[in-house]
Amino acid sequence: MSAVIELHDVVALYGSHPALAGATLRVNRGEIIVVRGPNGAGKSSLLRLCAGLVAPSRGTAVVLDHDLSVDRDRVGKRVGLLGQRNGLFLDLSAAENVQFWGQLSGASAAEMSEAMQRMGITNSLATRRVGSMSTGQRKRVALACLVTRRAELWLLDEPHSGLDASGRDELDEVLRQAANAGATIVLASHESERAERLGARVVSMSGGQVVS
Amino acid sequence: MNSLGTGGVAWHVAMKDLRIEWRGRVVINQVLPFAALVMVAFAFALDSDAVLQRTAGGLVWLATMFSTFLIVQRSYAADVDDGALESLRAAGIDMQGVFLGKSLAVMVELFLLQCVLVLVGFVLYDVQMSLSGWGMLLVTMVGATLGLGFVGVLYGGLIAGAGYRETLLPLLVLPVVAPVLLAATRATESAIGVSGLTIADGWPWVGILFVFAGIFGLGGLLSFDSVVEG
Amino acid sequence: MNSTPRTEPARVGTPATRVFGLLAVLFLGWVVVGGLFITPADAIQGDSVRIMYVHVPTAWVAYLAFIVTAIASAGYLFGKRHSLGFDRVAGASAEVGVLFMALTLMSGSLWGRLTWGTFWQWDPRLTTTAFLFVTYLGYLAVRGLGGTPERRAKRSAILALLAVLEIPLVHFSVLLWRSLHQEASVLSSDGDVKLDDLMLFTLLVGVLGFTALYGWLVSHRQRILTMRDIEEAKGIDLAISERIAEGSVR
Amino acid sequence: MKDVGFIALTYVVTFGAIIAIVARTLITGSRLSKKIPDQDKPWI
Repeated sequence: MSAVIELHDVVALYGSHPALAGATLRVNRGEIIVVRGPNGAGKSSLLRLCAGLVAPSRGTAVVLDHDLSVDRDRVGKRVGLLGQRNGLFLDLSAAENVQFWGQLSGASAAEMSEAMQRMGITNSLATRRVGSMSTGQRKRVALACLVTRRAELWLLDEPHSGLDASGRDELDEVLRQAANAGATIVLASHESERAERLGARVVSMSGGQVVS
Repeated sequence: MNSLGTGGVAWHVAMKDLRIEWRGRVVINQVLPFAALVMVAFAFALDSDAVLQRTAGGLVWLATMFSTFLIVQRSYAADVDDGALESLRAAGIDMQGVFLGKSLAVMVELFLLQCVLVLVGFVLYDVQMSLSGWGMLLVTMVGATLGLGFVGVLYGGLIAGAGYRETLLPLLVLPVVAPVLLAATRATESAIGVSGLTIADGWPWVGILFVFAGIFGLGGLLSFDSVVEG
Repeated sequence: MNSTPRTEPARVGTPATRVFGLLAVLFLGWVVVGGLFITPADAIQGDSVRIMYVHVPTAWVAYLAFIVTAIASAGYLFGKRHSLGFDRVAGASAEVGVLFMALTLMSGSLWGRLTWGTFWQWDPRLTTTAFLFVTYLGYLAVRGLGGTPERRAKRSAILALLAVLEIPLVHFSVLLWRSLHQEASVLSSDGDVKLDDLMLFTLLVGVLGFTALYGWLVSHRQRILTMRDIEEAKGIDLAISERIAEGSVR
Repeated sequence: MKDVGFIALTYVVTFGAIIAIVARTLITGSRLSKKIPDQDKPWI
């Protein structure tokens, strides 16, 4: 299996503080991996690094065959980072949001409607304003945007937070499907019971390092 | 991955912004009445046809400039609310395209707004104009719209990256667009023929408008990526 | 001026800044004494020429400060190492520039009241100066927006370079604007000043003194900005370690 | 001296502002300087 993420002893700074202090991690294609750890352990920084938003100041970091210390600007196109905010336009409908992102990445109309179908965004939900949707529905719209963008690597920061039990199960189902379809998914989370349901590998972070 | 070039990105971003505006109709329902109100207020305050006719050009441009602030703020509010601008940048979307697209959308709104303001101004202040005067006014409107749009989007992006501060935009943009205000006012005055000015007097000012737009359009293209990142 | 070295308890000053401080005190002392009491009144302007001894040097320093800000910003943006030192010099220089520009506008309008009979004249130079002042107020406001020092540096450096684009445009358009209606005739009294040797000497001393003061202020304020960044970074480190501690308890 | 009020005002405001800023710079400088260890100060 080919590696999608290959980090070796990576240090990344936030200001003068090391947000990552020698992190080493390997993630294979099609894998779902849950990164666990307390607040401030470096989970978000790990995701931001993999998305090409933070430069590694030491160590080697290769994501989707791009060496991050050389061309991290080009990783962003192939990666979908979903943080605390969804990056949606609240005044537009779900379908319009998906359409916007799809058009920017050259997706066909069929691809867009398929992406929405996979995320369970159907008829009435599709035409609703995103601003009037629940947290879980917004997450699904954001994920549909990732699908239309054909993001190969999904980096999700606490995607389960703010969702109720059924919303969490739905999300897990969606993620499993996406992984089957070939996406590689890295989830940051501070709860571990989701990992089992997802059939995911779990690694733990602490003090800016991957400890297990 | 057949992602779009700058032009394609610009087009889709502009369509998206215009669609959001059409949904909310903030420009139509709030900015336009505000600008028209400013002009009516001037008519009341100055209360003299002779003075009004002489200052009509300036009043239109003053109202336009204030409206620019509102339109630009509105344009970025939609992008910043849920972190969409950050996402665009993180997804490696061509930021020059985003700059051009946002500028285009702002300019379309601004131009339509100006058309209404000019009509309001002419009715309220009873201004007469020749055919070539109308021609010059039209060119002036285009030039001023380009300049105001580029500067507004560029400086708006600068503060959008840092968590939007509404009060900061006028402070930053006002001194920058002063040349646009002056040039557009003088050009409009020549178009109307105020205080002995002729059409020929106006062309240098129109030239300034386009030079200004060119400089800040180029400046925006070159720096927008870094501007939004900060 | 209490910028003498001995008032320095805690090592912000260095021998170089002390030289600047000392020169500033000596020269500006002469400006006050000489400018107010020793130099003669001007034949045409009368005593109002005394305002020139502070007005002209502060204007010079204000422009110098903004040029330094622009150059330092370019140094930050185009330098290979993106050294924050450049950014802090740019910021310190803009702070001092805004102060001096405010003083220039103040003394200029008082002088204008005496000479032209009006506090403000919309002539090209005054108008450009006023816009420059507002521009740099905005620059300082943007510096205060927060974020990491790197972000602040990049954002404000771009802003400073945009100001370099803006100022000539403003100046040129105001110039053209005024020339259409009225010649800036009032300003011609500016050129009527016949300075004798002592007056010229005082003006020169003023320029040197205020420039020395500028050097002193910028080096001190730039060091203060450095220390602020360090202090803030410590605060962030503390907040992060608190968050980690709090996280591991749970 | 003619117009003594305006001229005095110019000098008082100019040098008053400068003294105030210099004083403030010295005070913040020494306050911060006590908190920051000397090895962090590049100018020493």
